Amino acid sequence: MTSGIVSQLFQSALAVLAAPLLIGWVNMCRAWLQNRSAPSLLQPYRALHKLFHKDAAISRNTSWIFRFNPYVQFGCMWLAAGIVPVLATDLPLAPAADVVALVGVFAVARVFAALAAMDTGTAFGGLGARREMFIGALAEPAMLIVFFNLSLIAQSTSLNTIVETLAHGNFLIRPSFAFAGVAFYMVALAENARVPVDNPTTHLELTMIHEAMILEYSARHLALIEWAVAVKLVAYSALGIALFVPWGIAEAGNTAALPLALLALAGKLFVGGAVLATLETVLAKLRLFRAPEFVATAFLLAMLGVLLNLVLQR
Amino acid sequence: MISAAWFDQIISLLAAILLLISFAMLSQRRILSLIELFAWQGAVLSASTAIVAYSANLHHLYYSAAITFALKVVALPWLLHRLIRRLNVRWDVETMINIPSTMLIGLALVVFAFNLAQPISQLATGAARHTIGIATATVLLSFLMMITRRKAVPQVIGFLAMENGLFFAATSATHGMPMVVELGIALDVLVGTFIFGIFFFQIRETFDSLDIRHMEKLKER
Amino acid sequence: MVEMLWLLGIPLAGGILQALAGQHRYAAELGVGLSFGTLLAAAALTVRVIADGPMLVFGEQFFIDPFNVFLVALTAFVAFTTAVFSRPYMRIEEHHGRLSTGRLRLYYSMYQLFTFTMLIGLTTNNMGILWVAMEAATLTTVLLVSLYRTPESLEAAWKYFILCGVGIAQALFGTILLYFAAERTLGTGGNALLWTHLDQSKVLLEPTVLSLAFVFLLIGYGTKVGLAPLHNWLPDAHAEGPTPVSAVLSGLLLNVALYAVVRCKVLTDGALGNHFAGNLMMGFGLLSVVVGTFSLSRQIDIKRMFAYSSIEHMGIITFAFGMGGPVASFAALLHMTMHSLTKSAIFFAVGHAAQKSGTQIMENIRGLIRTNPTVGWGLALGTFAILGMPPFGVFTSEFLILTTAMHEHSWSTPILLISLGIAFAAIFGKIQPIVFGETTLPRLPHPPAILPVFVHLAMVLVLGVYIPPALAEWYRQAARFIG
Amino acid sequence: MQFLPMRLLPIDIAGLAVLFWLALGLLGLLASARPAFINRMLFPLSAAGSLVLAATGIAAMDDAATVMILPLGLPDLPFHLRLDALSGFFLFLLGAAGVGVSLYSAGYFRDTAGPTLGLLCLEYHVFIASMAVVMLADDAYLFMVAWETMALSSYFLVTTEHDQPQIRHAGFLYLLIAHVGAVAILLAFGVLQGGHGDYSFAALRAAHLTPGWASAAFVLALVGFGAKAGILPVHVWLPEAHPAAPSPVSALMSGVMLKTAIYGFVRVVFDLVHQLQWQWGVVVLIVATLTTLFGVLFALMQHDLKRLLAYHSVENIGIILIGLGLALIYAGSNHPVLAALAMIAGLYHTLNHAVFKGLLFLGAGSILHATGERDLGEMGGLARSMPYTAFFFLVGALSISALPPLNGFVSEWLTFQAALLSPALANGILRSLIPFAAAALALAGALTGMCFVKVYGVAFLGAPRSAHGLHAHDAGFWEKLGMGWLAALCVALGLAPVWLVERLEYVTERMVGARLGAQALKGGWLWLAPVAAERASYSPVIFLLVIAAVVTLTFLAVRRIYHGRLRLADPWDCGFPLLDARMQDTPAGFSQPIRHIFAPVYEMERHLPAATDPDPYFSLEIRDRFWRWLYRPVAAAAEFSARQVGRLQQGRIAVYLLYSFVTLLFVLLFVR
Repeated sequence: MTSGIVSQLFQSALAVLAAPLLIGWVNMCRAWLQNRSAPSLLQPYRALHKLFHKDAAISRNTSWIFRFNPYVQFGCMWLAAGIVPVLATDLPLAPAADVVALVGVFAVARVFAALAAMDTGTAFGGLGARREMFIGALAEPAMLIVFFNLSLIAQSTSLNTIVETLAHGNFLIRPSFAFAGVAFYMVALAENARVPVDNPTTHLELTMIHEAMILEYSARHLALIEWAVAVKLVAYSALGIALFVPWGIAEAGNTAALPLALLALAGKLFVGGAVLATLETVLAKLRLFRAPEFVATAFLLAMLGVLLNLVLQR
Repeated sequence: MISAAWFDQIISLLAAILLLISFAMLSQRRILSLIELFAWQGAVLSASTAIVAYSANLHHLYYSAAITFALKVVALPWLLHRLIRRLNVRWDVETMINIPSTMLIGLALVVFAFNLAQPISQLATGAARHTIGIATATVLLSFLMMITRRKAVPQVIGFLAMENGLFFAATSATHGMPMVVELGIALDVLVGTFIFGIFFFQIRETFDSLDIRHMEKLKER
Repeated sequence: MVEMLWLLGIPLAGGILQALAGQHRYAAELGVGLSFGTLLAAAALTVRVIADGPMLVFGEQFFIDPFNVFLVALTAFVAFTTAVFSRPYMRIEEHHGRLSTGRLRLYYSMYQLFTFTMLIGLTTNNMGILWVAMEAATLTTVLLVSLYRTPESLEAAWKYFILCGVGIAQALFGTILLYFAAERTLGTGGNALLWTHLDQSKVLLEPTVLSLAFVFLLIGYGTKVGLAPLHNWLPDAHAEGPTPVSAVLSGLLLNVALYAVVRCKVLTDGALGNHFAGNLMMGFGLLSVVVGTFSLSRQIDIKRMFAYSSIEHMGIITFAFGMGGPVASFAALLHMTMHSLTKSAIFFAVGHAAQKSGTQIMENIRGLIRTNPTVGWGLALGTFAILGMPPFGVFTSEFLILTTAMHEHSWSTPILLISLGIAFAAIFGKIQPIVFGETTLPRLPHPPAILPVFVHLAMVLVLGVYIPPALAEWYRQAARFIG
Repeated sequence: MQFLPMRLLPIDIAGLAVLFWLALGLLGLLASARPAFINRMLFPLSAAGSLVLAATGIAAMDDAATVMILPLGLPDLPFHLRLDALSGFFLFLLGAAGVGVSLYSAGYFRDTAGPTLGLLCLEYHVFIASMAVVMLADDAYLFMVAWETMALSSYFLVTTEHDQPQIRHAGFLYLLIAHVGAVAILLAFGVLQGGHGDYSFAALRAAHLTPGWASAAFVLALVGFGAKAGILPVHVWLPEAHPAAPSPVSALMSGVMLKTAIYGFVRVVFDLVHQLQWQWGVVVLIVATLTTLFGVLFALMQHDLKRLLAYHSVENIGIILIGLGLALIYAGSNHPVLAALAMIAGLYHTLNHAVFKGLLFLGAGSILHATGERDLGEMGGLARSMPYTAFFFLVGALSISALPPLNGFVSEWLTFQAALLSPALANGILRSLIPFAAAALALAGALTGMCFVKVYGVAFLGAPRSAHGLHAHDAGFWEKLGMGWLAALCVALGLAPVWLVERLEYVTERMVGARLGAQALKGGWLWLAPVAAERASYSPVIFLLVIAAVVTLTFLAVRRIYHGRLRLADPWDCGFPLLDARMQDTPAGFSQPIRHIFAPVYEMERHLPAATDPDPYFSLEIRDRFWRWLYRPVAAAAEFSARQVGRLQQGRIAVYLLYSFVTLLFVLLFVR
């Protein structure tokens, strides 16, 4: 139990503090791939620090939701990062929220983000909210179905149990697994506002989604949101790692395995960030109305995975 | 003493005459002739009732015969005559279906009626064996006549003729209904005819004619 | 005995009295008084029958049993409330110049005689007299239907007269055949047509003859019940006659005719020992339901529409009697009561509504609940009641009939389901804008007698949730005896 | 039962509450001249009655069933009343929602004229009383009487403003479908009764049916109760009737009345028919899935707030039925424990929907009252002028969007858990059918979130789109109290699911013969683990605490380390200077992507302005395809038949005589 609390606290703190590092790493890789000279790995920290220092300016139209939203974003992402077992599978917080609740956490964040965007009363805010919600509305079920697939394999929706089963059980690679993996990756791209669905580095009004929602934010609010975005990326990456490449994760009660697990995680994130940067460089952003097709494909793949799973089960 | 069989013969004959009159009425275009035929029908009915009364020695049938005579041979024809004279509707009536076709249908009806009455006839004794079928046929023929006529008066005559057929069935098959019932029926027929009479006047007053084609306003559109 | 004398004597004497004094200013009040007297006599008779059981009076010529005494009570009651309703109604008609004093005299007189003929028909033990009474009822109502002497009312009355006359003639033929069969077991003479005697020896009656007789009787009396396809006179007569007459036609006359059919069915069932009569009645009943309901939606005249509704309900009752069995017969009797009370209440309300707006065309009657809330609510609640909405009693009987049908003749339920749905849509869709919505209509010269509407509806409502044990027992006895 | 004096049985208290309501209704009618009395006295008293009923209902769930027989009804069938766990649960639902709605009504109708209010008070109380009787009835007759009384009273409530033709039309459609449904239910009882004229539920339960007849009863019950609940394709009355009614009535109709249909379905299918077949579950599941998706997709397209909420009711009924369909499948395949879970999920959602949909309709009512608008396109920025309403509405919106830790999430979570147990089934087709339902549910949940972002964002956030919004006032004291009660329930039901699930087990014990598995709910009130802790668990309290702690921590940390300086300014909007309220997203605009993606679902009529148009205007009308697919053909067929039948009556007496003649001959032939 104590080991659980230790790994819980450690993991949560780590995910939040190290999140900008991952963003920095992805940006770095991207710059390299695009033949630019890369910013420092710590650049995101500097940006956040700068933003926190500024005085906040807020639109007169807004209500409390607008101001509350950054904290919700940050809190939700923190919680999400806290319940995904990446270092150890005996997180005491994990039973409080299973995979379905995890999706719920992301949904809460999304709904508040969209509401805050509409709260500004500007054309762009509404535009961003609309796009975010419709992409999300398609991505969320796809995500759930991916989880269902894994739940059917592990006979549980508890993240601890799923990861435990996948990492340590006598687990055979199944065809459904591949479908789920691809679907998950696609959904993760969409949910994290990455290319090909969105581009975190653009402010072109015809295409932007996430950025349109946070146009009115400044200073510490913007900083929290940016940070939350980073934590979200970490959470998703951790989730992907835990579900699809869980090898090396610490078993329940095995505190000694934590350093090794940490090392494994760092390595996987290192590779994952590089892959993400490569993909973002290679792929072009889709037209807005191609994006649903992209997410729908993910949905169908996930569904196919579930069906394969059920059909091949006996 | 004349034998029972002989009476049966006479009643069968009268029945045949009744049927003949029915056919005649079916084919008759003139209203006045229709009334005459109706009176004749009444007379035949009255006679057959009297014969049944005599042969079966049933006293109440004599009253019945008398009432029939008074009502159907004297009163109603007289009333009808008066009516059409007052209303001036002596002209010929066009039937819906032409006369030969009507006769053919009538023939089919007679066959049908005889078939229908067969199981009953087998139960009956004496003249009733033949008369029930004929009475049924008379009723159906009168019905047919009512359907084919376009004027109010012939329709009413058809109605009364139907009543005659029923009476004939009652007397010949069952030796008459109980007296109370007969009296009641007679009263109804009388009152009914009076009301018909009142109606003729009102219809004529309202529609300027007794042609029932004027009375086709009430329908679903 | 004494009660019978009063029951039949009051309306007969009343008819003559009104014929002589009907033009008097207080003729309407006199009519109400006479009907009230009849009601009292009926009540006394009812009490007597409940206490002493079935009885024969006047040398077996009259026979009172649970089945008909309940109809006698109902008839006397509705006749009384209708008299109450018609008092101001006919005054207003006179005020509007639609009727002269002479016509009113005819109306008041014929109204009493009509009551008389119905009561005779209900109480007589003699199948022949039953026929005579039915014919006489036709004759009196023909005069009532044609009371306005408009072309339409004449046409309606003429059709009514001819069609019902012909129909009734078929019934006479049926009666003759019945007599023919009875004569063979009961011997010649008056007794062979007495229902009590027939009932006792019904198993001995010749089945072939009886089945033929029943066909003629069903078609004959069925014309008067308004069974499709013999129903064509009914909407015309209801729509064109004065509203009180529509109320008693729908509420009472149809019942009495159906009563005659049921009496014949009991004999036929006894003689044949099979379900022949029931099947025929079910067939005619269903056909009437279908024809009635599908005709509803195209109506523009409000009274005509409710006339079709009467066809529908008579169909339901006939169907239920046809099914037979204690539950279905019970339900049919209940439905008879409920339909009488509800439909006459509706006609009362419709009468006032039509009088108020000067038309029977539904499109021109609007917003009753605003201009005259009592009439509006009366019509709305009455409509819901007749459509089978609980807690009104029509629902009770429909509940029993439908569940029994589902259980015993499930093939018929889709037809009933569709028909009830169509009927609901048609009537409700037309009545809703009449009751609700905006309008500007003048006030009436005489205050409307809306009390009968609510008295009837209150009774229907109470019977929907509570049937007093005495009444239930009474229905049950009647149902047992109908079989 | 210590809190009740005189040792009354629960059923007695429930009966007294019903009588109390009826008395209040009559009192209201009599007190028409004194509207203040009705508002300030009768409606709060009614709320007290609801509270008592809710307490009785929940207390009765774990007791043995209590019965009462009234000397009313049919001669051989006195009214039977019975309060068992299922009735208790639904009475709790009625009472819980009723408290909020009645409190709200105390304020909402303050401007209504006396006579209208008196009548409304009567209809209102007859309505809730009849719903209570529906839940208590223990014989088919009383059930039907209460059922139709409920329909009739709610019809009169819907048509309160009957001078508007569209409201009359709504009322007509509503009552027509309700009545046809009622006849179907009645026929279902007809199937169940053994022909002895005994209609008590005990007798119906004892009837032995062949599988065919049992299926007939099931189909009739599904159609009949579905018509009331609003399943596809008999949902069309819902989006018409709910907007037409006064808002508290909409709240009751959507929140509670639709649930009586769920109650009836469970009662008839699980309890009375009870020879469950898994095929029925498949039917229910398919219908429910389609209903869910249909409801949410059409809800997204609405701009009339109450219509939108009505379509969401369709969706939520679908979700409830997904749970019940799963329960049927599991029960029919001999997995009673799984069936218990599925049924608990369905019933939990039933209660949740009653609470949050009631709350949302009340919120819509407050907006309507304040602005006179139901059209979202005319709202905006209401959060500033009506902060309380905005807050309560947000709670409702988050609940219906199935967001943790509120109540909507709990029931969807349970439904997912039930669906994920499908591998237990032997039938491969079934196994693979259920995930589709789960996927549809997931999609519907996400789309609901989108829809309520639209509603909340457009109505309460941003800048006012019309002058109405500027002069809006917040809801009054009673309204706030009513909405506050329901909002509190949303939170409470979200946070303490175990409390209710444990009670729902009494229901499933009776209905499907099993409780949750032995390993379930081992963790105490804090942990909701419907199968076993390893399988799945969820703790909303911890969830909430952690989020709250994290948010507070962040807030404090930011304030402490940096600062809290804030400056109000005009919106930046990429530097566009001429920003006005009309540039905000419209309701139609917000849902445009969905319309684009799901275009085949909708029947659209669009008017696009041309370049040369002097008065360019874009208009869009979205219609329900079922009107064209089902209702218009049915109406046309009825009209056609009516015309054919009408030809019978064509005025010629000779023809009438001919009918008579031919009938006679025909029947005579038939005799021969």
